[in-house]
Amino acid sequence: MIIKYFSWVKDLAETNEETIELPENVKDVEDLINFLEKKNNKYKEIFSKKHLIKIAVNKEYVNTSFKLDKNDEIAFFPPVTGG
Amino acid sequence: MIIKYFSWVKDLAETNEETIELPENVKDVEDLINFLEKKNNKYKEIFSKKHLIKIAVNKEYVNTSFKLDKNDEIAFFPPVTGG
Amino acid sequence: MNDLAVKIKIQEADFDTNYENNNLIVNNTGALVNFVGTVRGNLESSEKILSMTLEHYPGMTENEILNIVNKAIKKWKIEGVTVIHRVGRLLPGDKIVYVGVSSRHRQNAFDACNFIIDWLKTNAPFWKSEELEGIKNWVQARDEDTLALKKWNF
Amino acid sequence: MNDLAVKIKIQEADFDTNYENNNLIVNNTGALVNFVGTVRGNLESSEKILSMTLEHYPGMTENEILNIVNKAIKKWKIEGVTVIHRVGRLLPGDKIVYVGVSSRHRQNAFDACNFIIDWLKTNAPFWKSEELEGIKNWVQARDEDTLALKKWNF
Repeated sequence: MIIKYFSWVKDLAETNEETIELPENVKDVEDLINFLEKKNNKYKEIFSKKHLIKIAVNKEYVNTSFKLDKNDEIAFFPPVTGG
Repeated sequence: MIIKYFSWVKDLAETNEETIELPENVKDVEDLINFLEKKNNKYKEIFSKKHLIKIAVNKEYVNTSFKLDKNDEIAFFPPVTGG
Repeated sequence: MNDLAVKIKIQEADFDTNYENNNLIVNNTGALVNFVGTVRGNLESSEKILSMTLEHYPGMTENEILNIVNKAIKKWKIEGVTVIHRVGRLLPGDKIVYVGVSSRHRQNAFDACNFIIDWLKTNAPFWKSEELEGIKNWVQARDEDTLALKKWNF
Repeated sequence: MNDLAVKIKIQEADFDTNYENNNLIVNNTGALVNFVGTVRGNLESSEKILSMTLEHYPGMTENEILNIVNKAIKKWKIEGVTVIHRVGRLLPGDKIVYVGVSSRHRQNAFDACNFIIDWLKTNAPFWKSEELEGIKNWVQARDEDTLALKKWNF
């Protein structure tokens, strides 16, 4: 699974993209967030601002109950500021 | 007094501008219309569509009770269609 | 309102919206909305329009547009306004009118631009005549344009 | 809706509103409204902005803008839509975004253009960072932009 980060979420993640092996017990976005938070403190900091974090899977907005597939591309980013 | 006509009012008036001597008894726009209607049938035709005719004195919209001065420029025209 | 720039032009020549827009983009603008009206190629009835001729009342036109712009300036915080209206003979596809409004806030720019064109359509002394195949018609004013004013609290 | 022309571009280069407008003026258009957003020269706090950098999520950006444009097409009768959004480093006064909508009826063009920019501001994945004197800040999303959506019945 590819994980992408943008804007200040990218700064906190210290990367704009990483590839992870999706563990068996990670079924949805919520599970993935819990998995990442356990892995490293930097994710804890990102998801402590969870009410601000937007999620997209395969380039469409989703919410935390969205079911994941190992080939998905997921992205975490803050509210958008274009226009 | 200068009288100007535009659009199809100009076609009915058969001129775009004329100068008339304002008679003593013509005090306001209403009086002027009555005076013109008596003068010539073409004005009767114009003012038979009175609900459509817009009036400007010295380049500002006015209504029929507007008081006239002999040096005024008055204009009669249909609803505008620019833009 | 000191720095507000107002430009009103009645002209036969075409205009360049990019050039006019660039003149409206001042240091703090942020948002720019413009309306461009063009000559349609045919009527709802599918009759073909060959040309459109615009006449106006010189002097009164500029006064009326300035009155309208002043109303908009009192109602919304805006940074600049440009109104250009063409007169003379135009062909289908030709631009007729440009209304550009710049503001720090986009909704002000949208509303002021919308307001100015609605009022211009019913108050500025311009008259269109259309040349169809063989005939010349004065264009009738549309109730739709008078109704459009109802959304503004004036 | 067969003849409807939709153009969406994400690019570093500047755009020419006159050129884009001309492409939207088709035979029966009549009305064209466009919004242009630009980089402000300073903040409300009067801090000077030296530059603005825009990043985006390639692929998702185009999808989202197309979703928004499709909503507008369902809601209003329009003839053409062009959305151009710049990315990369921009300077104060530079144009950022162009939304152009053409229609037979001006109110449709105003509403659709206003709707598209409101939704783009809250849904299209772009992020601005501002370079002030010595510091680089990610621009915060504004509640005002979320509130702006409330006027649309979606």
